[in-house]
Parts: sequence; C-alpha cells; structure tokens
Amino acid sequence: MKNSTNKEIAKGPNLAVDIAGVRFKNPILTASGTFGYGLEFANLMDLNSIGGIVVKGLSMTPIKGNPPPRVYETASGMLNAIGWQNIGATEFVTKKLPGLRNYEAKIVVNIVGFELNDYLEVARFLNDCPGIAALELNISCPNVKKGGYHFNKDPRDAFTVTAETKKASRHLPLWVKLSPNVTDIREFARACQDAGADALSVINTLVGMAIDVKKRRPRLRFLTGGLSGPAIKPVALRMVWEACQAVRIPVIGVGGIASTEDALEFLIAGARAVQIGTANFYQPDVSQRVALGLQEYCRLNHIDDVNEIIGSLQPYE
Amino acid sequence: MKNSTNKEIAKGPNLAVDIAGVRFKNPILTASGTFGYGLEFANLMDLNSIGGIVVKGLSMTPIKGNPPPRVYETASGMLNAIGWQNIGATEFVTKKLPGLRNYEAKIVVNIVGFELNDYLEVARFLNDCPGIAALELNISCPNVKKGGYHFNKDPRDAFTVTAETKKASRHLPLWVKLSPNVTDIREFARACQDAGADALSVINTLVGMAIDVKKRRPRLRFLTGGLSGPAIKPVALRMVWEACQAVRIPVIGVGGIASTEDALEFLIAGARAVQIGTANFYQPDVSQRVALGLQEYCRLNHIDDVNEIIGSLQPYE
Amino acid sequence: MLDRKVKIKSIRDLGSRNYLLTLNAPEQARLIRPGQFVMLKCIENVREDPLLRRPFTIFDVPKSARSGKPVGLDLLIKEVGMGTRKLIQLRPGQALFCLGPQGHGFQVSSEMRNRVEIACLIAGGVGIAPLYLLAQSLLAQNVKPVLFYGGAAIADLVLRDYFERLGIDIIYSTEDGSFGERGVVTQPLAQFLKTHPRRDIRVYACGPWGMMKAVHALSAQNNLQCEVSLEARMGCSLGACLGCVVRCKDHEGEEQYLRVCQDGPVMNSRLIDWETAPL
Amino acid sequence: MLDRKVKIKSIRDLGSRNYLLTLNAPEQARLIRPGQFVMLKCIENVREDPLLRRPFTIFDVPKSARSGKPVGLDLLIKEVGMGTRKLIQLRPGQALFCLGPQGHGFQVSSEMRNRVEIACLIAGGVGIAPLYLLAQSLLAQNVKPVLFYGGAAIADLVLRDYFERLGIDIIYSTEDGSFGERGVVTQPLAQFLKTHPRRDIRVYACGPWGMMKAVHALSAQNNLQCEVSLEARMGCSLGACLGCVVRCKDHEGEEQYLRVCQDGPVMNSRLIDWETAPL
Ligand SMILES: Cc1cc2nc3c(=O)[nH]c(=O)nc-3n(C[C@H](O)[C@H](O)[C@H](O)COP(=O)(O)OP(=O)(O)OC[C@H]3O[C@@H](n4cnc5c(N)ncnc54)[C@H](O)[C@@H]3O)c2cc1C
Ligand SMILES: Cc1cc2nc3c(=O)[nH]c(=O)nc-3n(C[C@H](O)[C@H](O)[C@H](O)COP(=O)(O)OP(=O)(O)OC[C@H]3O[C@@H](n4cnc5c(N)ncnc54)[C@H](O)[C@@H]3O)c2cc1C
Ligand SMILES: Cc1cc2nc3c(=O)[nH]c(=O)nc-3n(C[C@H](O)[C@H](O)[C@H](O)COP(=O)(O)O)c2cc1C
Ligand SMILES: Cc1cc2nc3c(=O)[nH]c(=O)nc-3n(C[C@H](O)[C@H](O)[C@H](O)COP(=O)(O)O)c2cc1C
Ligand code: FES
Ligand code: FES
Repeated sequence: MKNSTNKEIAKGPNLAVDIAGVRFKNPILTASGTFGYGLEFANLMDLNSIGGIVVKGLSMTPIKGNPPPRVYETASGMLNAIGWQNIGATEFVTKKLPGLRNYEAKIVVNIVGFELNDYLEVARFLNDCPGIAALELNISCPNVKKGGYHFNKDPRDAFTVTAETKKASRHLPLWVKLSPNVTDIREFARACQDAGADALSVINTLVGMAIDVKKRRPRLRFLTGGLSGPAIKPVALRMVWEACQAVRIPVIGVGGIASTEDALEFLIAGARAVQIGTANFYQPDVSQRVALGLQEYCRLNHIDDVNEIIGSLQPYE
Repeated sequence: MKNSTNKEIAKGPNLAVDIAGVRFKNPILTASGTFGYGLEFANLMDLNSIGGIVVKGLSMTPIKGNPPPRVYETASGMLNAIGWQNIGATEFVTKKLPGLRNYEAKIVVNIVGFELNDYLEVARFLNDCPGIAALELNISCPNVKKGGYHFNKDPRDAFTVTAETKKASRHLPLWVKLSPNVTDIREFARACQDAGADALSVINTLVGMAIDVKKRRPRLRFLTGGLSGPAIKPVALRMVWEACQAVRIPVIGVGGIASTEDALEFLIAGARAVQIGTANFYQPDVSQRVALGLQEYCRLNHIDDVNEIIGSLQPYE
Repeated sequence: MLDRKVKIKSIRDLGSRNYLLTLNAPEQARLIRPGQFVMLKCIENVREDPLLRRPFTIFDVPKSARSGKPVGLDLLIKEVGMGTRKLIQLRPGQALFCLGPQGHGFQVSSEMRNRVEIACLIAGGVGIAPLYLLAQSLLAQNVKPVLFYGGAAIADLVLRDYFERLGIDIIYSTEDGSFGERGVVTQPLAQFLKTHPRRDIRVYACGPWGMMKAVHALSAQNNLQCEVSLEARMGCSLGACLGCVVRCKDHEGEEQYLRVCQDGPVMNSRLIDWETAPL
Repeated sequence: MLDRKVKIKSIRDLGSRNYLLTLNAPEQARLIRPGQFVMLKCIENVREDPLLRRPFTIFDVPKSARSGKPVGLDLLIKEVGMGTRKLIQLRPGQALFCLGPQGHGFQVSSEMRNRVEIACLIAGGVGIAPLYLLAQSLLAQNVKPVLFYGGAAIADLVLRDYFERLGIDIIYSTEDGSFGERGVVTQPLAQFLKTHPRRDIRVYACGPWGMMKAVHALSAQNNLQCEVSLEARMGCSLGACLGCVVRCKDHEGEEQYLRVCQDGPVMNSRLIDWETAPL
C-alpha cells in the first residue's frame, strides 16, 4: 500500500484491470445467465458503472431450454436448471448488441454448445461482430443432458474444446468457465491454459437437488440443478485461490459474491476481476453498489491502484 | 402407503432400519465430529431417542490437530479445519465407551488414518471392543495435509483402503464415508461396494475458504476448511441420490440436515438413514426432535413402516 | 418499473392465513395496470434468507383522500412458506424493497365497449387478487363482470365486501358448502355458460393450475376468449433469468417456453400447454 | 448446564456500541460462577443465520428484590458483527435460546484468605465483563481487588459505576487520554507491580490477546500467578467440536490444544503458548 499524494487522491484510485489485453474500467462484472442480455437492468442501475457484462450463454440458433419448474430456493442459495434457453447468436447481435454498445461496460459473450462444432460455429460468428470484448467458453453448465458439461469431466476434453475454440476465435480473447464439480480444479485450469485460454472464470454452479416431501417429487423437473448464491462462496473462493496458484493467466472469480467485502475476498485470493450472479436477482443494482464500494474501500485505505489488492493474501505469521 | 389398522396405529409406526445386519431403532444418527464422543450431549437430550451416534474420528494414538483458528461461520454454513484431534482409540474404549453402552443408540466409530496401516491398526483394535455397532471409514476428511483425504482422489485408492480395512474388520460392518470433492461420486461408491463396504456415508464436507479482508489473511490458519451446514444440503442430497442409483448397499445421508423435512428429503432420495452434523451445534437436541418429528410424520400420513419412504421419489408425470 | 424502498402502512389479518398488506408507494402506485404484480423482498435486510424476492399481485391502489391520487399498494398475501411468513411478521413503519409494477396484465381496452357484454371472472382462493382492479376497469368499459368466487371454505373467500360494493353479480362456492354453492368454482361457471349461450362473453381466471385448466377447457368448448393469470417461481422478474417459464405452443404447434414475469403473468389460455404445470 | 428458551427483560444502550442485555433466566442464574459464560442464539428463530450461537460472559446476576434469589443474567454485549447486531436489535419480551452456564471460571477459594492480599484485575474494553462477579467473590474472600480498566477512549469504559459502588481501587487509562492515564492499561499495572514488590498478589486479565500477553509477561517477571479469560470462535461450547482451541504447552513443553469452552475460558497464563493467537 503506497501512500498516495493529494493529487492522486483527487483523481481517485485506479480501478481498471487488464484481462488478456482488454481494459475493464473496474473489476466488477455480472455473471452469465444472471443478467440476461444486460438491457433488462438498464432502468435499474447505471450500466456505465461496472467493468463488464457477461451475457446469457448463446448458441448459434435458439435453444428452447428445460421444462419448468426450473428454479428453487435453498438455504442462502438457489438451484436452477434453465437448460441454455437463449435467443441465438444472430438475434443477439442484431437486437441486443447495438443497444449494449451505448454503454461503457465491456460485453463478454458466454457461449454454449452440445458438441464441439457448436462452439466453433458460434465463436467464428461472434468474432466478426464489433462490440464484443471477449468470449467466455461455458464447458461447465450442469443443466443439459448431453455435451457442454461433459467437457469438464476430463481435463483432456477441456484441453481439446479450448484449443479448437481458441483457433476459431481469431481476434477475441477466450475465457474458459470452469466447473466446481471436479476432484481437482487445478488440472482443468492448467489444461485450459496449455490449450491457449486467455483467462479462466471460476466457478460455474455446483450440482444440487431438492425434493418436495409432500409430493415426493424433485423440486426441479430436470431433477438436478446448479446451486448458486452466498451458500457456495467458500467453495468458489477456495477454487479461485487454487486456480490462481496453478496458472499464470488471469482468473475471474465467480460464486456467491453479493457485497464489496465478498468481492475483496476474491481479489485478495488472486482474482483479476469478479462476476456477480445470483445477487442481481434480489438486488438488481448490486453490481453498481459493489463497484462504488470498491472505490470507497481504496480511498479509505489509501490504495492508488486496485491491482495492488489482487493476490495480496498474507500468510500467517 | 398401506392403510394401517387401528391395532397397528396403537403400537405406532415402525421406525427401525437395518444397515448391514445392525438394527437402528430409527434412521436418525448424529454425524462424526459434531457430537463429540456422545456423552457431551447427554444432559441436553435423551440419547435413547436416536438410532445411533457416530463418534469423532479416532486414530490408534491421540492426534493433536491443527492450530487455531479452526472454525469460521459462512452463509448458512461453517468451515472447520480441526485436523483429526482425538483422544485415541484406547482412551475412547476405556473412558467413553462404557458410558455410551448405557444408551440404546448404536455406537458407530469413525476411523481416521494418515496411512493405510493406521486404518488397519485401529480397525483391528476396535473389532475386539464390545459395544461398537459398526466402523465408519473416513477417507474423505479435507483437513489433514497427508493421507486420509487422498484415498478419496482416485477410486482405485478408495478400493484398496476399503478392501484392506474390510479384511481387518473381522466382525464389524464397515461403512465408508465419501467426499463430495470429486467429479463423479458414483465411481467411488461403486469402488467401495466392490471392495466389500457394507454401507456408504455420503457426504463429508466440501472444501472451502474464507478471507479476513481487513487483515488479508485466511480465516482459518489451515487456509482451507470443510464446509458444512444447510448451505451444502442440495449438494449432499444430489450425491446421495446418485450413490443410491449406483450401488445396492445402504447409503446413509449426511449434509445440512437440520429438520424432519430435511431428513425426509434424504430418505425419499434413497438414504437408509441420515446423520445430523452441524445442526447439533446450534440446537443440541435437534436429533431427538427430528426422530420425534419423523414418528409424527409417519403417524399423520398413515405410514406403518419408515422403510416405505426410503427411495420413494416419484418421477414427474 | 422501479425498485424502491417502501414503508409498510398496515397489515390486516383477514383470517385463514390471509393478510392485506398496504404499502406506501406513491411512485409505483401511479403506474399500475390490472393484473400486474410487484416483487417484494420479504424481509428488511436484502442479504437475508429468503434471498429471492416474491411476486404479489396488486389487489388495489388506495388513493389519497385529499388529492384522489394513488398513494399506495394493497396486496393480498396468503402465508404459505418462509417468505410470506416473514413478510406478514413485519410491522407498520418497517421498510422493504418493492420492484415493479411488473408484467403483462389483462387486455382491457375501449375496443371492448359494446362488443363484449359480460365478463366471467373466476377466482380460486387467493386467486381473487388480480380481479378487483380488473372488475373496475371492465366496469369502466361498460362490460358487466360476473364473479365466480370459490374456495375450500367460507374463511377462504376474503375481501368479498370489496366486490359486493361494486354492485356486480357474484356467485360464491365452497368445497365444504359452508357458503354459497357446494363444490368447485367451475361448476357454477359451467352452469352459467350453459344458460348464457352467447359469444359476447370474455373469461378471466386466476387460481390453482387445475382450476384454470378447467376454465380454459370450458372457454374453449364455448368458443370464448379466456385470459388466465399464471404462477411460477421467479428469480428476477426482469425476463433475465428464464426461471419462470411456462410451456406454450406457438402458431405452428411448436413448443416454446414463455416467461411468466414478462410475457405474463396474464396470458391467453390458448397459448398454454395445459399438460405441463409450471410449478 | 441447561439449554433454555429465555425472554429478554431489557436492553440498555451504554454507548460506543456497548449494550447491557438482561435476560430472565432464573434456573440458569442460580448456577453461575465468576468467569463463566452462556451461548446465545442471536435470533429468535433457531434455523436462521447466524447459525452458530455466540458466547457471552455473565457480567452480573440480578436478584429478585423480594426474595433475594438470582432471577436473571446481565450480559455486556459489544456489537462487532452480524450476530451481536441481531442480538441487540431484539426487543424486550422476545425470546432466545440460552445454553449454559458453560466453562471453567476463575479459581477463587477460601484457601486464598490471608494468603492473597491483593488481586490485580486488568480489563481491556469489553474484557471488563467477567471481572464484576470476580471482584465480588474476591471481596468475599477478603482479597482486595485493584481494577486496571483501560480502553481506547472514555466511552469504552462502560459500567464504571458498578465497580465504583464496590468501593475498590480503580486505575483508569485511555489510549487517547480522554479519561484516567493516557496510554495502554498495562502501563499503570507495570507501575503498580513495581511499587508493590510483593508475592501475595494474584493477577486476572481479560481483553485483547496482545494485552493479555503483556499482562502474562509482567506477571511472569514478577513471579505472580495470573489467570486470563480467553476468546475463541466456538462451534458447540460443549467440548465436542474441538473448534475453540488454544495452543498450550503441557508439563514437558509438548504442545497440545486445549478447548477454550471447557478447559477455559479462564486459564492459568503459564499454560498458554502466547505466540499463537487463537483468533
Ligand atoms: C405473478 C404472481 C402473482 C402472485 N400474486 C400473489 C398474491 O397476490 N398473493 C399471494 O398470496 N400469492 C401470490 N403469488 C404467489 C406467491 O408469490 C407465493 O405464494 C410466494 O412466493 C410463496 O413464498 P414463500 O416463501 O412463502 O413460500 P415457499 O417457501 O417458497 O414455498 C412454501 C411451500 O408452499 C408452496 N407454494 C409456493 N407457492 C405457493 C402458492 N402460491 N400456493 C400454494 N402453495 C405454494 C411451495 O411449493 C412450498 O411447498 C403470486 C405468484 C405469482 C407468480
Ligand atoms: C468465552 C467468551 C466470552 C465472551 N464474552 C463476551 C462478552 O461478555 N461480551 C462481548 O461483547 N463479547 C464477548 N465475547 C466475544 C463475542 O463472543 C464475539 O464478539 C461475538 O461472538 C461476535 O459475533 P458477531 O456475529 O457479532 O461477529 P462476527 O460476525 O462473528 O465477527 C465480525 C467481525 O468482528 C471480529 N470479531 C469477532 N469477535 C470479536 C471480538 N470479540 N472483538 C473484536 N472483534 C471481533 C471478527 O473477526 C469479524 O471480523 C466472548 C467470547 C468468548 C469466547
Ligand atoms: C439462473 C442462472 C442461469 C445461469 N446461466 C448461465 C449460463 O448461461 N452460462 C454460464 O456460464 N453460467 C450460467 N450461470 C452460472 C453463473 O454465471 C455463475 O457462475 C453462478 O451462478 C455462480 O455465481 P453466483 O453464486 O454469484 O450466482 C447461471 C446461473 C444462474 C443462477
Ligand atoms: C467440526 C466438525 C468436525 C468434523 N469431524 C469429522 C470427523 O472427525 N470425521 C468425519 O468423518 N467427518 C467429520 N465431520 C464431517 C461431518 O461428520 C459431516 O459429514 C459434515 O459436517 C456434513 O454434515 P452437516 O452439514 O450436517 O454438518 C466434521 C464436521 C464438522 C463440522
Ligand atoms: S423471473 Fe427471471 S425471467 Fe422471469
Ligand atoms: S466450542 Fe466446540 S469444543 Fe469448544
């Protein structure tokens, strides 16, 4: 923590972070699937206040998704089994992207696929669309029966899909979003780094389940769903820390973040940026609040540059 | 759900379950490490009201454990990194077991070890001690640096330690307690079944972490800890359901259970019995309450035998 | 759509676990159309369980005695679980977060004048919630509402006085026969449609899925347009999470999932795949 | 040790985030010894966050004006986080779960009569909590307590009147000099021990780890027995979870972990490994 001169304080701390050559005005992003296509929140907060928006997972053509019920609330968390419902990349680019370009928040597109070719196709298409800052490869969604998730069962599959999609992504940096439902996330982190990933998003949801004891029926028609929210924060933080130890590429922390303090935990553990997910649902302007809170924190603690916080975890004496 | 005659109602529903030939008066047990050696709770509840007590993980000789801080509370959960502190099997048998024998609750001993031989030694010793109903092999504790946990990284290791300990356990049924920190719990469930396990306890804690943002220091001196409590219930329930699909031996559900309804979710998913852990800390008589609640539930719903509930999950129409 | 921290004005116990919750929310009160809802954080502290907000239909919009301007929201709350329990345990003066008004409401327009004579409103229990504002706006278009209001017992038929004061026809029914006709609410509706074989009737329903399904079937048999107000578990209410969908059929009979929060909660009953309950 | 649902009698704001919480707990009040604590569920509903109970020392045991029998518990609560915040937001009449009395308290016995002349009581801020009952029981054994009471500022020196009414010697200190001597509380203690070079002194301390460590060092230098009341995060308070340990050394200097909830919270300062803070 350097002491800042009065002049520096006047202009405020630097909050910008760099991820694979892309500058985000601050390290607060929103997580895929929890912020729609971004514009849904435009009336409720200032989309210029945050570093970036990761939009809902897109496939080349629309996907219908899973039958309802799709969501269920649990202790400090929720289960979802949306199943990749999306409007398709073409409609996104024509109907949503032009509106999003009016904001300073960088647009990251999460991409989904049942098979390798699905990823490649949508990656190629999006590479030609101005206004996109990066792609986030979702190999970790637990809520589809085939494909996707399975790339995150074996590090070799994760390597293959990353390497191929990286080739297909001619200009755009490729982030890979990892699953927590693995024995050792470091293996997957390294495999993706070796395959050319530019950054890692850690973590997607944990697979969970809930039962209606009156009807003796699963609460979700898909049977299982992805657990998200404050409940999973300790697991996400641990995996972010492990991934940061294992790779040199930037790691973006996701999982249960709902406050400035939560975001700081992930930055201190080594995350270059964070994504806020479930909290958007119950506090639609939470990402703006956290971005502001981070600025306040830096001011109060005389931190000139948010990058000083990143990875600053102290060992015990 | 059979209709019960008046006579049957008078004598009340059958709550007893059988696990590997051992009869538990009801399917409510307390989880290892959360109920001490049992006697700590004798003033606060009726130890005759529950089916069984799984005592704190024991090694042959005492273990000191990890330096503090060892526990930290998180959203709907807690992290612990006790590190196997225990009084040793000899002292348990001479000082604790005689007192425990006065109660109807069956005593299951959780056993820990850094190496294969540690498990075998304590298993052999305990097999000669009257008053023990079963052994629970803990291959899944995340809070020790060597051994233990590592047996739960590869199904082949899980097979080996189970097979060897089963041989060492001449009379006592062997339960194996599995870790949730794996890509596919079914592989481990099957490996343990194939190795001769008599039952499975699913799950141990999820590995998590928390950071003190003021001191920029881990909240636990061990860095990471095991996440338990209501937060993990959805994950535990899903894994219990998966394990039940994968094996024929009984599965005992553990993870976030704090109410009768929670216990019912696990039984409906297929668990033969359940263990209550963290909830004992904030409500010391919770296991008695749940056992009573289960009886009430059976009465109200005209269920003669709790075994009718087990595995009764209905598919969606 | 606004997200505001609003204060509780009063909570009235209506019996049978029903409560009338009145919020001071002048900004939002002005924007309401019949059939819309708000999302409430069921507890003062936004960080606490239950995390997700809960949807509640706007029953009425109380107006200032002096200016006649809308000042608040009346919500009819049935206590069914943790969220509603915490909500009704709050005290006047306490604050909560209120997001809305949300959703696509009932289609009532001046085109209906002279073309639609009668509107059958069918409520099952707390499904009465959206029908009060609807009845008023129908009256304003010269359409004559007939309310079929059913419940398990008389105690479930709350807020009857509001409708009786409108001077409209009401047919009550209870399953236990404690009030009105004995049986389910669709019986008197079927009877009515039989004795009124006309085309200038519109049907509006809100209640349990099974009830709405039956109302849809009756409407379809009689070739009547029917709008239903749906329920689903919601994540965001903003159309962003896709958690609240109902299975529908498009023109070509292809299945698609529509969002109850944005494409509904009120939908034409013909859109819906009545074999797949969203809850 | 009992687990009881008890009612809050009153909550008094003492300023500087300190509160005096009085519980109606006659059964438990009768069992208390100085230095013991209770575990409170900081919220009425046992299923809600924070899940774990929080330990609080018993400051005083109010007695019935009529019978003179113990009827309640006075707890001094400093608001530092979620649990204490929720606790002090409860209202008189509300209930909470109270487990206790728990733990190993101060060693005060009739053996001390005539053998121990002076007891130095050192409190850092809210560390004052266990010292009121201790001072009383020392007085009962004819030991003369001298209280060293330090804090950051005058506002942190709460409940001074209780001690002043006992008529004992008190040396106040504040870090900002707003009351008593300026500086940390161990300075006047060091001064006192220098001017009273005698062996019939016992030392008792409660406060931040660093303060207790310094008090231990001073006691050891002066060859005095010192008891400290420790803090640790607790799971169960029953000795079952082994979450609350402090690193100690046994007779052979071998390290071992003792449970603050059962082997403490009060321990002889020589047992403790002062290099390893438990928090
Ligand atoms: C658009 C819309 C408008 C609504 N308007 C109203 C309204 O005006 N008044 C009102 O009282 N409710 C209304 N609801 C329903 C209300 O949102 C739910 O009752 C509420 O979310 C339940 O929250 P909870 O936390 O109390 O129950 P939970 O803890 O979420 O659920 C408790 C139990 O009740 C069951 N349950 C959930 N919802 C219902 C229900 N509606 N009826 C019966 N059982 C249920 C669950 O399956 C569960 O078993 C509306 C719902 C929607 C989608
Ligand atoms: C045997 C024993 C007796 C105690 N007696 C009392 C008493 O009489 N009165 C009293 O007010 N407290 C007492 N404490 C401390 C009290 O238990 C804690 O302050 C309380 O548990 C904090 O709960 P929380 O949920 O408010 O804070 P948390 O949310 O758990 O913690 C909030 C923040 O405060 C920090 N913190 C935690 N505890 C303390 C503390 N003691 N001081 C400063 N910062 C802390 C944490 O590291 C964290 O950053 C005692 C503790 C023990 C072990
Ligand atoms: C309703 C919902 C939909 C989601 N959809 C996607 C998705 O399309 N692609 C993806 O990579 N992650 C998706 N996620 C996962 C989130 O982006 C995030 O990784 C996860 O929820 C953990 O963060 P949180 O605890 O802050 O919500 C979804 C999560 C939720 C709750
Ligand atoms: C403080 C603590 C200590 C534990 N010690 C052990 C142990 O010694 N052996 C073991 O197999 N599991 C141990 N566990 C895991 C529990 O038995 C249980 O599997 C886990 O906590 C999940 O259940 P719960 O959510 O109900 O607590 C411990 C858990 C806690 C919280
Ligand atoms: S509730 Fe999120 S899309 Fe409808
Ligand atoms: S708090 Fe559980 S052993 Fe002390």
